[in-house]
Amino acid sequence: MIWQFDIIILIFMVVAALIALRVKDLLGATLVFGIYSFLICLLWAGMGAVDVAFTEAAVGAGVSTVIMIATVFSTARRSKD
Amino acid sequence: MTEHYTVLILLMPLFGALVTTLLGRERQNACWLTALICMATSSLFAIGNIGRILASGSGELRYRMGGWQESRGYEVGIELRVDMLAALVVAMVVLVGFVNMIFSKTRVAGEMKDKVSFFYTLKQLLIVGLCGIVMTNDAFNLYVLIEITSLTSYALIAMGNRRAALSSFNYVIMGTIGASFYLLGVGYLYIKTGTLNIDDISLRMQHQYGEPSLMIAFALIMLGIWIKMAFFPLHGWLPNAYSYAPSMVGSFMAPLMTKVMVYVMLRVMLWLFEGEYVYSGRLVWGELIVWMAIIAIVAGSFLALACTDIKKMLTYLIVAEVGYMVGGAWLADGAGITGSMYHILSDAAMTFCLFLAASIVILRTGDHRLTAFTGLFRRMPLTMTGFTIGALSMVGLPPTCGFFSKWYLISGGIDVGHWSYVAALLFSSLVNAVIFFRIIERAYLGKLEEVGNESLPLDADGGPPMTLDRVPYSMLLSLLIASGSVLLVGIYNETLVGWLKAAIPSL
Amino acid sequence: MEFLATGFFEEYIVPKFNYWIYVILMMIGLFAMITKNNLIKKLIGMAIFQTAIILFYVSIGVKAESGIPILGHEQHHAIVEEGQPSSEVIKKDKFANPLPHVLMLTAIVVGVSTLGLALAISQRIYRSFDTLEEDEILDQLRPGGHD
Amino acid sequence: MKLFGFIAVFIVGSVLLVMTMDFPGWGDTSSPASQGQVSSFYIEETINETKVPNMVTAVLADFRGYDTMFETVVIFIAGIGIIAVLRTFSDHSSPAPDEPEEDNEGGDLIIRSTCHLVVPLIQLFALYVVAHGHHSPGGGFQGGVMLGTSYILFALACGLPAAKKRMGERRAIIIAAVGIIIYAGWGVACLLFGGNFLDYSSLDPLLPGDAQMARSHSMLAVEIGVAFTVTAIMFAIYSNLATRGRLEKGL
Repeated sequence: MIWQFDIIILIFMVVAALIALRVKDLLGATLVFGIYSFLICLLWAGMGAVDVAFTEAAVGAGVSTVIMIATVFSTARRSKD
Repeated sequence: MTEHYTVLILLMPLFGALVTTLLGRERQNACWLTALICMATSSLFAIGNIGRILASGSGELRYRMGGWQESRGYEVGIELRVDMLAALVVAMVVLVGFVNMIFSKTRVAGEMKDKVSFFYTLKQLLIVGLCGIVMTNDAFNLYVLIEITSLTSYALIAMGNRRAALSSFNYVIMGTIGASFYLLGVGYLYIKTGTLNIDDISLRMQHQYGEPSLMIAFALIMLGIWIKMAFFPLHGWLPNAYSYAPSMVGSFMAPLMTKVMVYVMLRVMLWLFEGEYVYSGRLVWGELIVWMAIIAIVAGSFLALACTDIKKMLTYLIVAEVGYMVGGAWLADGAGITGSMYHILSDAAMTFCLFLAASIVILRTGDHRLTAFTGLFRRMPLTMTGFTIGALSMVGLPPTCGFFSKWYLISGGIDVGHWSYVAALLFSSLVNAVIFFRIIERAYLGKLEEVGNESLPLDADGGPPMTLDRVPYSMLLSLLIASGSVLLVGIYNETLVGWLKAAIPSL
Repeated sequence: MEFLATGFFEEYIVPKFNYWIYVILMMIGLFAMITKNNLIKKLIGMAIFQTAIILFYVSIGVKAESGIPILGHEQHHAIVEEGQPSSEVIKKDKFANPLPHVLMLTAIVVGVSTLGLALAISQRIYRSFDTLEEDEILDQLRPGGHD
Repeated sequence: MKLFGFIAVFIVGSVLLVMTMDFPGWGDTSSPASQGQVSSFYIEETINETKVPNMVTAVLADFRGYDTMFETVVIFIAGIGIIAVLRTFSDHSSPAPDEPEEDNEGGDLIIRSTCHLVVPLIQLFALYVVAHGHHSPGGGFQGGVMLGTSYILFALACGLPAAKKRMGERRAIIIAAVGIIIYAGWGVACLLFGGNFLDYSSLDPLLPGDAQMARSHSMLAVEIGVAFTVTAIMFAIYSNLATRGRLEKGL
């Protein structure tokens, strides 16, 4: 485990989380949330939690993002905050 | 075979839920029958379990999932543990489920339309979750089961009208915060002890009680459970969720969900952490929490007094009752804790009775305001008798169970000299008396002509309210059982309290 | 910059950094759940909140020298075929603790289930209110509104 | 509200931050969680007790199999709940004659051909993930999600009606229920053979190999059950959310 790598991902994650919550376009927010999921999945793979990383890649970055996009398309895309 | 009763209680509704799913949404009666049979067998197993505990010397049953024996001094698998308290609460859960199943029969098709089979599936899975919560001896397994109950109740509540959907969304947010705090607390315990079995954690923690992270773990777990049980400042989600939910759902969840969470709180306080730890810091937080409970009781009573909607009023009374139980549990006194445990059972019985009666009245009259009760004694004598029994128990008159549980709680308060708690209980009884005698007076003496035919309020979706021409026998039967149980739990209070006392670990 | 050379990071930052970030992420999520007005934003906050807790659990299971919690071929062979005792072949500090991983698989599943259900409920809300902004929904529900 | 939220979050956050000082450091091998006998037992004895090299799979499906059963139930509840909340059944109004233009609608030729090419490969890999969970990362859940996403991909590329021909709503619900019946039924089979619930070793007479191999085989069986449920429910969730519960033309 290379800790420099680890710290960079963690900081990116915080940035991604903040962006996902700041963006007013919900589609954009959802996509940034997908990036967040991939980053955290990368982190877990680095920590040796391969099964968790695999699941997060399939579920967090895959299915969650897809169903959120599906909802955004079926409802409103703009958000006030 | 008898040693498998513990797990069979849980498996019957699980398979029932799967079979109702397979039957599909066309065969509604078959779905209902399956659910009823599964709940009945499950109730038999639950009652059998009480008998087995009475017969066993140790007063508790353990069941190891997967047959994994203890190894290296720890449980490596998941273990179920049923003591007298757990057995009684499980029996309460499945019996309420069973009676509510009878109650649902005629109205489900009207309220759920095409989704009857989904309703039965979710309801049975909710019972699975509640039974599992009560019996499990594994801290993480408890989290999974809490989530099962939460998810089913989100879905069941959201099946109602648009207000129900909105309150269900708030419930999702609050419920997730609560469950996640619980999960986080369990993580803190795991990082300190390296195990998840409740008994093992408690054993390993004893020599590190002073550590701050254990205190945080305790605080997080308590916070999570309080959100789930709607303890006063955190109660925001409950009144809307339960009063706007479909009546089949509200009458079922209101008696069970908060009570089971109170049971979990007792479990965490007395078995996971031990009384010695929880009450030793009394001056710091024990006192504070009793005061919070007092505020909860008073605030719940006042909010109920201000309501004009019958179901809203009942949900605020639940908030006050939660205050009773939390206060009793934190008094650090044997009588208070026993009273708290006994109040779980009696509150479930009387809330169930009141909610059933209120649902029947609302279905019959199509009006959910208190004025709907005007002159009802002549139109619906049986229903109003059931309602009166529940109301008397809420006020605390003998021989109903509400009197005895209040008696134990008050004597607990007197034992430790916590007079303000005693005063709060008496005050709340007084308010309940005002509330319910107002309704009963209106129902007994009021003349129907006084309200006349003023227009009924529209329901929240803007449509005309649904009314029934007469009350179906299945509903009356379930109300009869519910009000009978209010009396039975009251009359056999000494037996029940004797059993419960044996289950309490020494403080 | 000489403190970098003396292992300042390894000593003070690295051991706790994961835990700090988990708290920060969790608070970001919690703040969004409490204060955001848009229901979808609340749900994104909820997902972040849950992943933060999962991050915490996975961090518990890490050991400094550990690899993945799966036996290699040689070890498997040595134990199953040659019958060597497992406690000699397996150096337990070389394997990450599998228990938190298992727990978090479950937690991820619970998280996605909650998210899916919550999205369904928010679509249901959108169907009746035609908006996902909380203040607008509450406006419609006010007695003066067209309820 | 914002201010109140900020204060609450700030207090909780700072308490939690301070408390991290009490933790054993990250990667510390001597922490109770890492040194604990439970974790050592899993690491050292899994291979003896179950003959499965992947400890996570073994702990998931056997030692804590009861948890995993409920995890599957959670997924099932999510699927059923979404249908119960969102679905609008309108089959009385429109009889919906069989649309002849099955694969013609939805997107252009390149996307559809690529999809027809890729979907079988995804499904093959998903089956490998389900079956190979004993030796490598993966298992019923991950494989099931991948199978489910292959259907989602198909629905995205060729339109939902075409995907519904492969995995209709009724069929999805039945598959999901069957998955849990496989899991819980396997546990009940253990009861009938005299063991506790989910005690796979009691199925020894039924399965080839010794009691440990019986555990290993049973794990595969329950993973298949999990995969059934997850596949069906993932697709059901997507198809309901993408069409606002109408299950007509989706995204």
